[in-house]
Parts: sequence; structure tokens; C-alpha cells
Amino acid sequence: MADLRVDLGKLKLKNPVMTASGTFGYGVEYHDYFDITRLGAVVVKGIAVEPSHGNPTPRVAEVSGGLLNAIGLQGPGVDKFLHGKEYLPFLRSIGATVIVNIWGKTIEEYREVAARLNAESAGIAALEINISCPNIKEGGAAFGTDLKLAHQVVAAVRRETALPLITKLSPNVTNIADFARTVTDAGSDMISLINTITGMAIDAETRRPRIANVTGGLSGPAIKPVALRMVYEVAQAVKTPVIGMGGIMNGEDAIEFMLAGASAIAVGTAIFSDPYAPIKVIDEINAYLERHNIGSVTEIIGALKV
Amino acid sequence: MADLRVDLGKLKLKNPVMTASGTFGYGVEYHDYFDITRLGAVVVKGIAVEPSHGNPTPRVAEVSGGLLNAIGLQGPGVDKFLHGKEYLPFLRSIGATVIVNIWGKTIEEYREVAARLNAESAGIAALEINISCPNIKEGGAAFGTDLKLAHQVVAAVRRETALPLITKLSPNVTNIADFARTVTDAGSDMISLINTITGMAIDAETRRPRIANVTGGLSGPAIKPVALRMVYEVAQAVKTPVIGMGGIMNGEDAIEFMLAGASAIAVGTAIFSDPYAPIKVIDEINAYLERHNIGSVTEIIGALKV
Amino acid sequence: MKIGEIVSNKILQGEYLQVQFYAPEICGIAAPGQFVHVKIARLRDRLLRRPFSICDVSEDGLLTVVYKVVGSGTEVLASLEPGTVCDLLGPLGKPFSLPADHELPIIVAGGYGAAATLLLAKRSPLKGVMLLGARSKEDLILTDVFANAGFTVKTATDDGSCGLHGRVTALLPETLAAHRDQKIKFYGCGPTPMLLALAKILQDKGYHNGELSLDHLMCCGVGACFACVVKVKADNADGWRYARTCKEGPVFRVNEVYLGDNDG
Amino acid sequence: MKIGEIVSNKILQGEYLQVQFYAPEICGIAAPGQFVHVKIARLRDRLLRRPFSICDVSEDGLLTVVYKVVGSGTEVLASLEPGTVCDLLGPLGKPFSLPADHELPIIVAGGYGAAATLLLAKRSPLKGVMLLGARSKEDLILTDVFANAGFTVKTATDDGSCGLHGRVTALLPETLAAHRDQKIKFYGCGPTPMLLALAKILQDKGYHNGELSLDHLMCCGVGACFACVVKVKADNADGWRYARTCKEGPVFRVNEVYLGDNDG
Ligand SMILES: Cc1cc2nc3c(=O)[nH]c(=O)nc-3n(C[C@H](O)[C@H](O)[C@H](O)COP(=O)(O)OP(=O)(O)OC[C@H]3O[C@@H](n4cnc5c(N)ncnc54)[C@H](O)[C@@H]3O)c2cc1C
Ligand SMILES: Cc1cc2nc3c(=O)[nH]c(=O)nc-3n(C[C@H](O)[C@H](O)[C@H](O)COP(=O)(O)OP(=O)(O)OC[C@H]3O[C@@H](n4cnc5c(N)ncnc54)[C@H](O)[C@@H]3O)c2cc1C
Ligand SMILES: Cc1cc2nc3c(=O)[nH]c(=O)nc-3n(C[C@H](O)[C@H](O)[C@H](O)COP(=O)(O)O)c2cc1C
Ligand SMILES: Cc1cc2nc3c(=O)[nH]c(=O)nc-3n(C[C@H](O)[C@H](O)[C@H](O)COP(=O)(O)O)c2cc1C
Ligand code: FES
Ligand code: FES
Repeated sequence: MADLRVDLGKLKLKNPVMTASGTFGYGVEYHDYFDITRLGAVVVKGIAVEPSHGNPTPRVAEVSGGLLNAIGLQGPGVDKFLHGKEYLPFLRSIGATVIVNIWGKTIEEYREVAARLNAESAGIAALEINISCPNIKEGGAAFGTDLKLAHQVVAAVRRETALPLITKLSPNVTNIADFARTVTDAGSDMISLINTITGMAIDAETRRPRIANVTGGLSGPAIKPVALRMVYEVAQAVKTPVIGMGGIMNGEDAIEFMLAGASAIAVGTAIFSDPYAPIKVIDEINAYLERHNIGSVTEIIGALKV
Repeated sequence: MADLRVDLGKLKLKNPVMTASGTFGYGVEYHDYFDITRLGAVVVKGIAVEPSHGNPTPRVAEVSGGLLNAIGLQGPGVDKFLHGKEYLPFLRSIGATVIVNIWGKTIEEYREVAARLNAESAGIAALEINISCPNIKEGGAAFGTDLKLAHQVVAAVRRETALPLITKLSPNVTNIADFARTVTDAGSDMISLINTITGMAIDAETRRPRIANVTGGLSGPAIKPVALRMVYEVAQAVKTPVIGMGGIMNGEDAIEFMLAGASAIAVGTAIFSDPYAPIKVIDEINAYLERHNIGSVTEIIGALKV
Repeated sequence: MKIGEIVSNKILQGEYLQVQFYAPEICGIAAPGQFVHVKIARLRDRLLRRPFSICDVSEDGLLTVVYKVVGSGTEVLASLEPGTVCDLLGPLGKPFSLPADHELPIIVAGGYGAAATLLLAKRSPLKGVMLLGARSKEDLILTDVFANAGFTVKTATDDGSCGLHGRVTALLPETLAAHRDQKIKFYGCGPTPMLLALAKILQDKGYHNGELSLDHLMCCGVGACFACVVKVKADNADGWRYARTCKEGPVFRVNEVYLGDNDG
Repeated sequence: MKIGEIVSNKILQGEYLQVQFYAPEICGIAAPGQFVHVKIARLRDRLLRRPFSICDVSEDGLLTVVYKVVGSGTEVLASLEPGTVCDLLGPLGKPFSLPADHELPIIVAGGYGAAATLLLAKRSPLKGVMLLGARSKEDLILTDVFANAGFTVKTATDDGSCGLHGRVTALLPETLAAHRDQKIKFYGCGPTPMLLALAKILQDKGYHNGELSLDHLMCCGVGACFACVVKVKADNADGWRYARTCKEGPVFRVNEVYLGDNDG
């Protein structure tokens, strides 16, 4: 067994494999399938101050090599997350490493959810700020596609908590490295990427969009080359540890992200195809390292030969 | 047979199906397979002032649902294109509708290639400006990801020619509609999109990038949802006729792009899978229209019900 | 035999096919109304599993699914030869609760709803009535199997080719009249518009003792992604919330079903 | 039989398999050294065709390809049963020119190079010498077929398990010595490093009468995309240009091959 531990600055993990927010619920849904404490970390679905309905249906459309979704961040709100038994209390009780993905519609909402989680942070290993949401105060410009807003939201959250902070970048930008620099500047300890790429699917027969929200986010193998490229660009641009994701289906994909510079990775859409995917990825990373006589997974981080 | 003619302002086509630049050579390569004058237009591989080697090899990598390429615009240069018998003279001789895709490393180079083509424009139906190239004078920033540069290059070409002008947008930007507005402003008569999305592929065994250029452009079905979304956004933002492309494999895909607002479409990577793809797309569009009792293909342009 | 191996795969009737998988563990614990989430071997460019109701289970571990070819996944499924191994997840979802000993089950079904309620019919202590609707005669599946299970089968078709000419819900009044003196438990499974219509009739008439199986396009199938939601009544300002049909459903109590604008 | 139908598909020897397609039109016009571009049925998530040299053609329209499983495409190809129909494009590429009546062909081959030169051997007026290299004995394919075609076969293996222990090019000196008085035409087909080494030897020694088959990862296969290029000598400032191996090649004259830094 190779040494799978990774060190992301303030966050130390038993292995580099996380689940991608929104694809693994709150963990409890998969604990019947495997022991989720084996994961490097469980990243839960986005949590906001208030409960939220999410978008109208249909919310998903399957496309070539991927999935388009516009779930719209349905969720229980921070109160229920902190106290409802199937949420954080469950994760605490089994001892999972938990990363809480957070979102808001204004900077104030981001700040507040971070403050609330900070106040009852037992069992929370880190916060992940999802900045791919539209800022309703600023007329809908997404935080994640505007450098100034991105800085503001991260800085606001940073002031509320000493918890390790991950900022999750949107790929729908011209220059991802600029965003990596800005959020690092604003106090983010780590960077995760990529979130979904905005896309659209149309039913030629009905002439309607295939998801009610018209556009949605593309995930899965279709986006892997774009994700790899962005992880590489960010790892070149900043020293901040990077968590890579986007279309990881197996251990080989995970290795590729780590070679490109990711210190950890997350498995998302693959879980819908195979609930055991995250565990298999751990095993396959280990097998790769053993086959190549590599003692520690840290040796492959950024080890791409260019 | 439905009426397949489309009208893109200054450019009138017998049907809406073109080939995507770089995937159909100079036409001659496919004339053995089918009569290429049947196409709405043949868009040739990018032409520059000088001949160009292109990038080192390997230049392509196959990925899930797509292709990553960094051909690097290998080409004969405008002189040979105008006079070499397997280039424009051949296309003229068979009476194909020809669109010449052009590129340069400086604004001056764009201007010059446009001027040269303008001077011997018999048989040229339109120019398509590929703005996805890095501007070597401005330190490598791609024309297509900088609003000011995009405007300048289109305006410079516009001054050289009265030929119908298409500007081909890069998808690697935060706000594609801004680019559509800018190039329209600068005098572009039409807009084509999308060019490839920058991506990367890594060989986990050798730890090397799978293409020599490290990054390359992603094309094929993997990018279709992103392409459809951008076509839709641009069609909403400007009145300029739109030529849609990105992952079109069959007639149904083509219909989807037209519903989203494209007045014509181009088939690219699909040709590598099936050289007859563009002709099949024409036939399948016709079959769709007949099945739905639609007399003219123009009726479906932008007819998405949202 | 391997787990997930296809044992037979053939036309059942009209457009419907029937596939049997070797799945002893799932068979051992499956309850009526639950489903399996199937990864279809060879459907390489599609990631998602396909959900199918469990139609029947046998003691020797054979799980039956009845399905119709509607797209690429079911097309590939239809082409799979016995011996092919598929990856099945299940049983998933909240099942129907069986009627109590004295309750007469009235099942209202359309489409593959007949398949999704067969196990319920087989396991009901009292044998009741099956009201089955379809577009046309050849789409009325499993009628003999329900009859063999002791149910009275009444049918309605859109084109009048068999049974009542019209909607299946139109069979309700005479059925209710015939069983006026019995305690009835209602079950429904079929296309969403049919179920919403049925829920409205039942809620309006005060027939609260019933369960409807409402489903929607699924991704994870286990409650993790919130793709598959429908609106159910809720104690909040809007009066509804989105419930996950894969985990909180597909079976909901009649009274839970939200009758306002329900996109689900 | 349908065009493109697989007639047989089985192990030839060691790691090599042999597939036969029914392709009468291609067989009718195929020349030595050309290839077919195969769309592999069922490889759904991969778009590209796979190029394979035409190993042999028969009068009844059977086209033979010899291949090795190296990735997903060839893996799927190996699993295809007779009766499966594949879409073949071809014959593609510039062929070898046959030796003139009085020219003695000396073929230097490695890997699937033996398959790519068999038709050449069969059609050569004078029967010459086949120098075949491989890693090990079991990779030396088609030696008997070349012998039957009248060729003298000499072998070299990296591990010394058959023939000369070493590189196939090391067989050249004695072969040339043995045929000192004849006009020789050289042919080469195999891995790029081997061909570059061979080209250097031939160019250095002034043996200009020869052709080498150089190929590279392909997309379109017809000269349209510029994916498959290798460097060839050119009359420009750099002394080289990228030539498309699918259209301008795969066969190039010995003298065309660029011996500077050649990434191709
Ligand atoms: C809980 C549940 C139980 C089901 N049980 C059965 C069953 O017993 N027998 C049966 O034939 N079908 C059943 N279905 C529907 C079945 O899942 C779909 O027909 C199947 O997923 C379609 O796959 P496809 O690849 O062939 O079609 P696709 O190409 O994916 O889609 C074709 C069409 O079917 C629609 N569709 C796709 N997925 C679903 C879905 N999950 N639910 C409804 N419509 C869908 C699409 O919107 C589209 O219009 C069930 C669905 C659910 C959610
Ligand atoms: C003109 C030509 C003729 C050929 N003739 C034969 C033949 O007769 N028999 C035979 O076994 N093979 C031949 N090849 C190689 C064959 O095309 C590849 O082995 C095949 O495409 C690999 O497909 P795959 O999906 O199995 O592998 P992939 O998963 O695509 O790749 C696996 C490995 O093979 C390499 N590879 C992929 N494509 C090619 C390629 N086109 N050329 C070289 N390496 C490649 C990849 O870089 C990778 O390392 C020929 C190639 C060319 C260009
Ligand atoms: C159904 C679905 C829901 C998602 N919800 C969230 C979310 O709540 N917060 C978030 O930051 N990302 C969310 N994502 C994005 C994923 O976490 C991940 O960044 C993206 O899907 C790319 O990884 P993948 O290709 O492995 O899925 C969601 C993705 C999917 C498919
Ligand atoms: C091999 C290859 C070469 C290309 N060369 C060019 C080019 O010279 N000029 C250009 O504007 N676009 C070029 N493109 C982009 C295509 O024209 C098209 O915009 C893109 O591939 C998306 O369409 P598709 O998915 O149908 O291929 C090239 C694409 C490929 C795959
Ligand atoms: S399908 Fe994922 S929550 Fe129901
Ligand atoms: S493979 Fe396209 S030019 Fe050779």
C-alpha cells in the first residue's frame, strides 16, 4: 500500500479523493454502499442561509459524454444542515472528514452562512465557497465570473472563519489564472476547480430546451480536457493547493489531474454511473503508485513532464 | 424536397450546411467522395500571408466524445492558395461556394491576407476571420479573447474588402455576447461560432502531455452543449446572422443549432468519423422538415420555444 | 450464473419487452413499487443508469423488468443477448405499503404502471381490482397475470379498441359503487398527468387511503442529486416542496401530492 | 455478404490477430502499402477511425488486415464476431511502386511492417529478400507467407530468440554483399525510429533507390486535417516541411526522409 496522505496546507487528508459537491448529497445517501469515512473528504451539497426549492423540472439532460444539470441548489438551509439528523450530525457521528460547500445570492448571505457554520464547526474540516452563483444584488452577474466580486465574497467569508477555506472556481471565464490569483489574495487557502461549464440542450422534436432552466452546467468526461487544462494553468499560476475535478471516472483520470498539479481530486458525475466510483478511484490510484514503485502519492503532484 | 435556401444578409446559400475550417482541407480531398458543390459552402483551412509549418507532432489526441488538436495552422500561404492548382483554382473550376478562413499573427498580417484575397476574389463567396490566434506583437494575447484586439482585427480586414465578412469567435471567453457585439460593430456581416475550447490531455503512463503543444482545442460532441448555449446567447444579443458549429454529427444536431438561432451550420470533426457527414446532414435536415411539414428551413431559425 | 446476468430478453406484447436478470439478493428484499437502477452494458457514450420498476421476482433469484424502447438506452437493452451481465443497483425507492388484511386494493395503472404494481397485487392479502388504461388494446399488458393473481381486471383504451373508450379514471365510479361496503386502499402508477388527475379525484372525494407512484427523470437514484423531484405538499409559505422521487418516493401518499402547478 | 462485413477474425500468431473483411471494391484497386481507414462498430465514445495497412486481398473480395491490440479500438475490433459490418474507407495513401522487372526488392520490416509489405512481395516481378525484425520470436509474423511468395526471409530479434540477436538493420551488410551484382530496390516499413535509422544508412551509403512507409497518428486519413505529418526534405529555408503521411505518404522515397530532428 502506497502512502496516500496529502497535505493541502491547513488541510491534511488521508487520501486525495473527495466527492464533488452536489453529486454525493450529504453523504448519508451513500453510506449504505461503502464506508464513506474512507474518503479523503466528503464534500456536501451546497448549503445556504435559507432552505431553497431549486429550479423547476426537468433539471437534467444527458448529453454525449456528460450531463447537463440545473438543479438550482435545492437544499435544507444552514439550520437544518447543522441540526437535522441526516445532515452534519450524521457525518459527525460516523467521523467522516466533512467539507461544507456554501453559496449565497449576496455577499451578505455568503458571510452569514460561513458565520453560522463557524459557530458550530465541530466535525467540519473546511468550507468550500461555490462562487458560480449569480449575485442578485448586482443584477445577476455571477460572482465567479467577475474578479472584483470574487475577491469580495472570499474576503467576506475569510473574515468570519479560521476554518480552512477552499474557493471553487467557475470555468466560464477567459482567464482562470486571474481568478486563482484573486481568491488567493482574498485569503483562500485552497482552490478547487472546475465547476460545470454552462451549456444547453434542445429537443429538436418539441423545439424546447431539454431542461426547464434553458441553460445548465455541463459535467462528466466531456469536460475533462478543459478541466485538466485549467487545473494546469492554475497550478502554474499560484502556490495555493489545488483540488482538481471535472470528468474523473477512474484512477487514471485522477492521476492525470494530479500530474497537472492537483494536490487532491474530486469525483462527481461518475458517481451517478457507479456509486462505488470514489472508492475505486482510491484503489486505482494506489495500484498505479505500486505499479510504478512510487512510495507516496505526493510524488506525482505536478510531476507532468513538459 | 423542402426549400433549403438560407439568406445570411450579404451571403445567400443553397442550403445551410458548410464544412468547418480545418476539417475539410481545401475541398479537393473530399471531392472524390461526393460532389462538394452540393454543400452550402466549403470553408477552407486557415490561410495566412506566408506558408506555415504548423506545430510539432503529435498534434491530436482522441478524448471522450471529442478530439483535441493543435495542428497549429499548417498551410500553404496565400500565394499558393490563390494559384496552386489544388487550392482555389480547383474550387473555382468546379464551381464550389468557397469561404476562405484567414488568420495572422499581427493585425497587419490579417489585413494583408484579406487584401490579397480581395484582389483576386473570383470564386470567393466570403472571408471568415479566425480570431483565435495569439497576437505575437501584443505578447501572445489571443485576438479572440480580448475585445479591443478583436475589434481592431475585424475593422482592419473590413477596410480591405467588400466581400461578405464572417468573424469566427473563440468560446474561451467569459461573455461571448460582448464579442458578438464588438465584431458586429467593427463591420462583420456574420458571426460563426464556436471555435475549439482549449483543453489538455495527459498520458498517465509516460507523464507527458498527449499533444506536443501541451494544450489543444477540443472539438466534437463533447462541446456541443457549450456551442449550442453560445449560439443561443449570440443570437439573442445581435441581429448579425449566425453560423453555428461545435459537435454537429447529424441532421438533428444541425436542427438544434438552427432552433437556437443559427442561420447556417458547419460540420467539422464529424467528417473524420464519416466523410459523408456533411451530405448526410443536408439530407437529414430535409427529412426533418418534410416530416414536420415545414416548407422552408428558414422557418426553424431561432424557433426555439422558451 | 453471474450477478446481473441476463437470463432472457424478449418481446412480451406489442411494444413491450420483458427482461429477466439473475439478481438473488435484490429479489430477496424487493418490495412492491421499488425499482432497480440499471447500468446498460455497451451504452458507452451515455453515463447514466436507467431506472426500471421491479415487475416480479422469483425464488430462484430472477428479477423481471417490463420495458418499452423509447430511446438509446432501452434500444441497447433490447439488443442484449442472454449471458450479458448488467450492473444493477437496488432495490431502490420507497415501496407501496401492502393493504391491511381487510382492505380491498384498487389499482389504477397506465403504461408500465401495470409492471410496477404486479408484485403489489401478488402480495395483497385481499385480491382487488385492477383498472388498466392504455392507448390501444395491444398496450394493455399483463392483464392475464393480474387475473391469475386473483384481481378483477377492467380496461380502458384511448381508441376504444378494448374496454372503455376513454380515460382509465372513468372506470372509477362504477368500481367504487360495486365495492361500496368495503374499506378500499387506492394505488396508482402511470404517466404523471394520469396520476395528477387521479390524485385530484381522490383528494376531492376525500379518499385519503391510497398511494401513488410518481417518478421523474433520474440520475443518482439514491437521493443525492435532486434531479428527480416532484412537488409535494409542505408546511411552508408556498405550500409545496420538491421531494426526491427516488428516495422519498416514488411512492407518495395520495394526500401528499401537490395539485397546484406541478411541473414534476 | 454485406460490404465491410467481417468474414473471420482470429489470432494469427503471438499477439497478432488477423481480420478479413468483405470489400470487393477496395480489393479490386488496392496497391501495396496502402491502408484502409476503419470505423469500428460499437466504439461509441470514440469518434476516429483506425488506420490499418492492407495486408492482402483476394479475388473473391476478401481484404486481410493483421493487427495487434494496443488500445480501446483494437480491443473492440478483436471482439467483433464474423457477421459484424464495419465501415471501411479506402484504399488510401500513396502506394509502394513495384520494383522494375530487373530490380531485386529488399524489404526491411518490423512490427506490422510485414503485413504492410506482403502485397508488395507477392506482386514483385523478381523475388527478393525480406529482413524482418521483432522483439522476440513469436512476434515474427508472416515469415512462411513471405517464403511461399518466393522471398528469402532473414530475421533479427531483440532478445536473440530467433535469427540475429540485434537490430534488423544489422542484417543489411551481408544481404547487400550477397547481391552485390544486382540492381536493388529497398523497401522499409515499421516503427518510425527503425525507419529513420534505415533512411540514414541508405542515404549515407548513397542507396537512393528505395521507398519507406512512414505513418503517424491519423484523423481524416485523406489529407484534410494535417494531423498525421512527418518531416520530409524541402527546398525552403528550414530544409524540411511537414508532409501528410495519409495522402503524400505513407510511402516516401528514401531521399525525401528528413534526418534532422524528426518528431514525426
Ligand atoms: C422509478 C422509475 C421506474 C421506471 N420503470 C419503468 C418500467 O418498469 N418500464 C419502462 O419501460 N420504463 C420505466 N421507467 C422509464 C425508463 O427509465 C425510461 O424509459 C428509460 O430511462 C429511457 O431510457 P432511454 O435511454 O431508452 O431513453 P432516453 O434516450 O434517455 O430518453 C427517451 C425518452 O424517454 C424519456 N425518459 C428518459 N428517462 C426517463 C425516466 N427516468 N422517466 C421517464 N421518462 C424518461 C426522455 O425524456 C425521452 O423523452 C421508469 C422510470 C422511473 C424513474
Ligand atoms: C497508415 C497506418 C497503417 C497502420 N497499419 C497497421 C496494421 O496493419 N496493423 C496494426 O496493428 N496497426 C496498424 N497501424 C496502427 C493502428 O492504426 C493503431 O494501432 C490503432 O489505431 C490503435 O487504435 P486503438 O484504439 O486500439 O489504440 P488507442 O487507444 O487509440 O491508442 C493506443 C496506443 O496506440 C497508439 N496509436 C494510436 N493510433 C495510432 C496510429 N495511427 N499509429 C500509431 N500508433 C497509434 C497511441 O498513441 C497509443 O499509444 C497503422 C497506422 C497507420 C497510421
Ligand atoms: C447534479 C450536480 C449538482 C451539482 N451541485 C453543485 C453544488 O451544489 N455546488 C457546487 O459547488 N458544485 C456543484 N456541482 C458541480 C460539481 O461539484 C463538479 O464541480 C462538476 O460536476 C465537475 O465534476 P464532474 O465532471 O466530476 O461531475 C454539481 C454537479 C452536478 C452534476
Ligand atoms: C483538426 C482541426 C483543425 C481546425 N482548424 C481550424 C482552422 O484552420 N481555422 C479555424 O477557424 N478553425 C479550425 N478548427 C475549428 C473548427 O473549424 C470548428 O470550429 C471546431 O472544430 C468545432 O466544430 P466541430 O466540433 O464540428 O469540429 C479546426 C478544428 C479541428 C478539429
Ligand atoms: S435521482 Fe438523484 S435524487 Fe433522485
Ligand atoms: S490524417 Fe488528416 S491529413 Fe492525414
